[in-house]
Amino acid sequence: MALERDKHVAQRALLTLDEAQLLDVYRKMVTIRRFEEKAAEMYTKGKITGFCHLYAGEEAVAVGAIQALYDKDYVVSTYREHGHCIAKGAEPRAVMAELFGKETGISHGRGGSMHLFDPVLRFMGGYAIVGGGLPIAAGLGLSVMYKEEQEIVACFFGDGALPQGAFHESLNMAALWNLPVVFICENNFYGMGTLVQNAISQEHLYKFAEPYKIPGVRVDGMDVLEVYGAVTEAAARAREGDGPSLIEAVTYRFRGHSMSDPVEYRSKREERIWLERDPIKNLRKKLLTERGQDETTLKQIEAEVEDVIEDAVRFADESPEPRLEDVSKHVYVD
Amino acid sequence: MALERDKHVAQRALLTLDEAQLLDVYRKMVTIRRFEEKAAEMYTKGKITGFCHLYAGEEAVAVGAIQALYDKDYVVSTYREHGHCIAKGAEPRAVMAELFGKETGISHGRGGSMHLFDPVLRFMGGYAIVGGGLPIAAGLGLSVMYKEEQEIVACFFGDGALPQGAFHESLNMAALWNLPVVFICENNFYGMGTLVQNAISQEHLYKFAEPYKIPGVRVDGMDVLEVYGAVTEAAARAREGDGPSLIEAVTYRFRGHSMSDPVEYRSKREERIWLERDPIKNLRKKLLTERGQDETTLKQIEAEVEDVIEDAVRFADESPEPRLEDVSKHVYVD
Amino acid sequence: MAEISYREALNQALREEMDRDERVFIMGEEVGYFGGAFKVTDGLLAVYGEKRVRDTPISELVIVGAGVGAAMGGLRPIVELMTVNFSLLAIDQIVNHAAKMRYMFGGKTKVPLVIRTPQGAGHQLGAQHSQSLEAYFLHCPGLRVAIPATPADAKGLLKSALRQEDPVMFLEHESLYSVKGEVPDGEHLVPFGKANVMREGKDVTIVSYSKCVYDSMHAAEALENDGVDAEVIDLRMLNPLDIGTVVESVKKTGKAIVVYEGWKTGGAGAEIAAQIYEAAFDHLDAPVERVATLDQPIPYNKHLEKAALPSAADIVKVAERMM
Amino acid sequence: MAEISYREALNQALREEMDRDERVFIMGEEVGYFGGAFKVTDGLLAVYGEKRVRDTPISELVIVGAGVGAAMGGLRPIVELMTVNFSLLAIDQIVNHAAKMRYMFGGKTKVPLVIRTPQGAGHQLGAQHSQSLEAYFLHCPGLRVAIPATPADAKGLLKSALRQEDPVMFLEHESLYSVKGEVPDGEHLVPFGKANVMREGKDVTIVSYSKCVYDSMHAAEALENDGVDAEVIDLRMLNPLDIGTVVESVKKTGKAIVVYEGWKTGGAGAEIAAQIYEAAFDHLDAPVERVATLDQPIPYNKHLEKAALPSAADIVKVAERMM
Ligand SMILES: Cc1ncc(C[n+]2csc(CCOP(=O)(O)OP(=O)(O)O)c2C)c(N)n1
Ligand SMILES: Cc1ncc(C[n+]2csc(CCOP(=O)(O)OP(=O)(O)O)c2C)c(N)n1
Ligand SMILES: [Mg+2]
Ligand SMILES: [Mg+2]
Repeated sequence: MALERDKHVAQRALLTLDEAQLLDVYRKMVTIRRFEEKAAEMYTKGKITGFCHLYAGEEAVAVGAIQALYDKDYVVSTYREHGHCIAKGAEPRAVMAELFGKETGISHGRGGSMHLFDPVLRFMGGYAIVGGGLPIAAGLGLSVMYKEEQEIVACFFGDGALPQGAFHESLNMAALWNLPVVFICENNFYGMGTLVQNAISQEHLYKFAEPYKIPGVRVDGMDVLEVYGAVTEAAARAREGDGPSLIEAVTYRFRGHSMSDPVEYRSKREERIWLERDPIKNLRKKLLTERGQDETTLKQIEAEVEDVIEDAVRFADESPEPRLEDVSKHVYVD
Repeated sequence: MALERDKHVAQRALLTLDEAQLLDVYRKMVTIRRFEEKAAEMYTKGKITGFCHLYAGEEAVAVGAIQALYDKDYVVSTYREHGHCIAKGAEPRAVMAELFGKETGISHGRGGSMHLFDPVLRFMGGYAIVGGGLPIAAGLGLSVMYKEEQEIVACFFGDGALPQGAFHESLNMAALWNLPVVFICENNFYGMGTLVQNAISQEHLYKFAEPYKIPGVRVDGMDVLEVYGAVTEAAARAREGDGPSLIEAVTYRFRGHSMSDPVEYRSKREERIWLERDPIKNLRKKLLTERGQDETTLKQIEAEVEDVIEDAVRFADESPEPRLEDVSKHVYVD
Repeated sequence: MAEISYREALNQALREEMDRDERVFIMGEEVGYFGGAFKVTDGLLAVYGEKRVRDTPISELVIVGAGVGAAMGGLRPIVELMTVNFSLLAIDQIVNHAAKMRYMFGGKTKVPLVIRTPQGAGHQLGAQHSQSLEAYFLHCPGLRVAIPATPADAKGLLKSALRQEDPVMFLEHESLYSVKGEVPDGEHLVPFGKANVMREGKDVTIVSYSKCVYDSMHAAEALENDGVDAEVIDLRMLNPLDIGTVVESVKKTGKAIVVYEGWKTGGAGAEIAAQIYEAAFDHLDAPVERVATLDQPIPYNKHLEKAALPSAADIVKVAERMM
Repeated sequence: MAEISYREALNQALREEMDRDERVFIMGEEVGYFGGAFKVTDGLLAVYGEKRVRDTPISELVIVGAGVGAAMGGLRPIVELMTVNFSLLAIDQIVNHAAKMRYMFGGKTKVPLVIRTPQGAGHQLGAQHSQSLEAYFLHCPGLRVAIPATPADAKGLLKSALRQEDPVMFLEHESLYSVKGEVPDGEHLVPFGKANVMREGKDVTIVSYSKCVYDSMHAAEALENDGVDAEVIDLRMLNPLDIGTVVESVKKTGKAIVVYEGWKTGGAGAEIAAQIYEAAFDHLDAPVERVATLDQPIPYNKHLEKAALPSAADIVKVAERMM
């Protein structure tokens, strides 16, 4: 499937972002990758249970998009949200502890891998009902507009969410009311084992923006700068009161749908092609060749990330379980 | 709002349909109009209760579309379905008796105005949940395809159904599976008191076909021949296995949303403009001027229709109520 | 104190709360220009404008979902669903989202959303427009369920709903909008979870809510003539459910009849009965009776519809059988 | 007769019925190439092809609605919803359409649709993926509800479901798929509406269904050591509900405990208890006890999740308290 890339945008981004920002982007992407690899390891060790959907391979989407946001902007995501949560500023400690089901977890061990949440970071939740986050994102956008504030909402969801009525109802309401929402579809070609072509009669997902008269673009989701550029534009539009946009980021999950998926439906060849397009390698090369960074700087960042992840595991492991007598706490406020 | 009419299609239709067919079309339209006027009268007299949504003004859509179908084709409609049911061949008697809640009614008095049904006529029901009929129409189309039969399904719904997820989920499944369904949107500009522009960010409703890669056309729903032409083409496509289509028929309801709606949200001027475009007057003139029919023939048809409607009321009035002891009959088959 | 209708009482509550709190707004199908399918929001658009009185597309799922998001965003949204029948298109946002988010996010958020919707049969609207679905919402921890019978409670409970922090399913009844009653002007708050003894009696306890409270009162009057002294309790809410007031009464009367318009099987009456037994088993001298809607879709035909619904006569018959 | 798993029993029933009746087909998310999220449809695609084993988009509403239409069109569709949690997105087609159409159309149509879906908690899947919603479907006249506990019943009830004419909600349990048991080969039909006495006893009747039947059996064994002789009944279905078998048992034991995984309040257990009282009031020497899930969203944390769910230990504790 040919990618209609906008390399100018990416090129511009490469120039707009200063050195510190670029290194921060790199650090975030590496952090997410290492976090996911460690999570997989901990899952196999039985430290993490339930469902665990890893984001490895898709880091450029979350990091590129969130780099284009302000801290006060809202992010809504799915059950595959470790990356978005960390990109929005969450401590790997708090996320890992949540996966371990500990009281120190970002959702106090009540939510688990699929339900990370932090109002301070304006990370408004991982939702496990496909399409479930979109109406909520529209509502957050409405609250911003209502309060005449400047925030925008970035809503992430997969290709599998497009056949859901919720996608269309949300796009229509956002378009009709001019809500400040950037809808970001992570098209990784599969919804569990189903190819996008077998789920939707239109493989160019960004085209669903057209009937709603909102901008729709497709970007290379393996290129963090291209994602950054597209979301920067969409965010500006939303912030200026020009309404929502739909961005299709074409990407690939390096692992199975969840830890229990043997990925039998994908060919080794297809996987190899995409592994070669690894967004982290991709950025690393750019930094070295086009922005004159040196190996030592990057190696140091990688080493620091290593420590952060090790610390996160230690923290999660040593953290206390929620108290049994609190089992029914937080059902109601009053 | 400019109508992208296809007058050639209409012209062709005018020539393809033979005299008998044209007169039958005229008879059906007049029958529906008179039926609705009588229903309104009976409603005010308290003979009909509950909700009663009249089709007056929109006759060209149901009659034109169903004229393009075979008897064995399926029709699925909404709560505003008296017209579709009669166009598909229902006896005004059976429909009026249903509105009266009688045992002789087409749904034995259990359904009422919103839930007419007759499997023999392949009239597969009036549904009162906006958008509720579309998934069912897709399923009927699936059953036809599964049995390798030749029927197609015509599914009628209003402009108000487009913001419903059901519309999109159904279009996608029909497109994806190439189901023999013709989706006919009756755009009468209002969903109750809400203007279509206030409900959907796209006023050219046929454009929602595009992302699904299925044909979408807009026709003048006040011109029975234009509707006939468009549905003939869409039906042929469906029958030949080329999948679904979306037809937007632009029309107007001459009365309120239901008998209890004072229609305060529409201007007298707007109503006058549309009353002048009365689809029955429209066809009558054509028959007289372009197909050399004479007044007497048409007058006779009108007189005959008058008798049929009078007979329907008499029949409904004299018919027995369902027996109280049968209140719980038909909940289950077994 | 003025004699106004249930509809006017709701309208009054909406105005008072919108005046009191800038964050309160209402959205739903036809709530603006049309003034609401049942005219509950009549006149609000003119006073509060399109920002706070929002007409929506026919998209129940996103209407409720947007309410959830707006509530998380710090507002006090009121979502009007035209009738409860359509709430089934939005129940994923109600049950899977609104009711669960606070808990599953470890208490880090709250969803102060009020979903108003009328339910009930009696107007020959047929099977798809005549349901009473309170049992679905009662069986959903995290969601409050208010179901007022009187104009005063309609106002007082709606105002309270807009001042607490949890999602509320606010169930009105199509047949009650025109019912009139004394309603305190201005600040009138009915606390959540307090049942109301509408009529004192010593022979039998009739427990009910919403429209059936009136059928229960009529039945009580009829029973009085036969020398049966019935106590009538209006639960007002199903979550929290004030079973204490009911149990107290049953301990006095030894007999209980639960009256509700939902289908008998699996309805709220089953839960109420079960809790009565659990708390007052030794005081009951007969099984708790349930007077409810027949287990079937509601018929269009007037007589069949009437036969399918619970009535004062049914209550009287049952009560007399119990004596 | 062979010892196979609940999953294999369902797979066998599907194959036998698809072989028997050309009109039977299955559609749902991942039922084809993937073999089903829980592998219940494993291998079917290879044998029956894409026409009869259809992978669908993630569109619960139209998946079920298409099943309704296909059933009206003369087929025998089986719709698999990946889990019951997602059925809330399709409940409009289930409750407002499938269950009502026959009645509201005056008996002129039928909807022989079987909706299969697993429910239940216990795998730390969190609040949105751990529900047991049978109470919603029990409270829906026109809809049959089968909820098998054993491999033999899974096969026998599914085969029966595909040979009757009404819509059926067929509720499986995520924790039972690997449970093994004796299953008759070939033609094995379990009639609708017949409960199964799993264990005879004279001291207390434990009524249950689905996974909780196993907890009840374990509890009965534990109770035996304390000299309490418990009778265990597996309802197998909630509609029709075979209360007769339960009442007969209660008349013998005088005590009843209803065990279910749905939330306690408003759950199926409330209806079962209410019916027991209505039919056996004078035989009960204690109120019917309900052992169920706490009224709250299911927590992710393993220990909290365990604490929120009903267990054999809970049943034993309650039973001993009743003695
Ligand atoms: C409403 C609903 N239906 C089905 C599921 C089961 N399910 C979980 S993830 C998934 C696939 C989603 O794919 P996609 O949206 O592309 O996201 P990805 O996993 O590829 O990131 C499915 C079917 C669900 N969680 N919610
Ligand atoms: C799901 C749902 N929501 C709301 C309603 C209430 N309602 C009945 S008809 C209607 C307007 C529908 O308008 P449209 O689809 O344009 O059809 P028209 O009446 O114009 O023929 C509404 C909102 C309903 N019946 N179903
Ligand atoms: Mg995907
Ligand atoms: Mg309309």
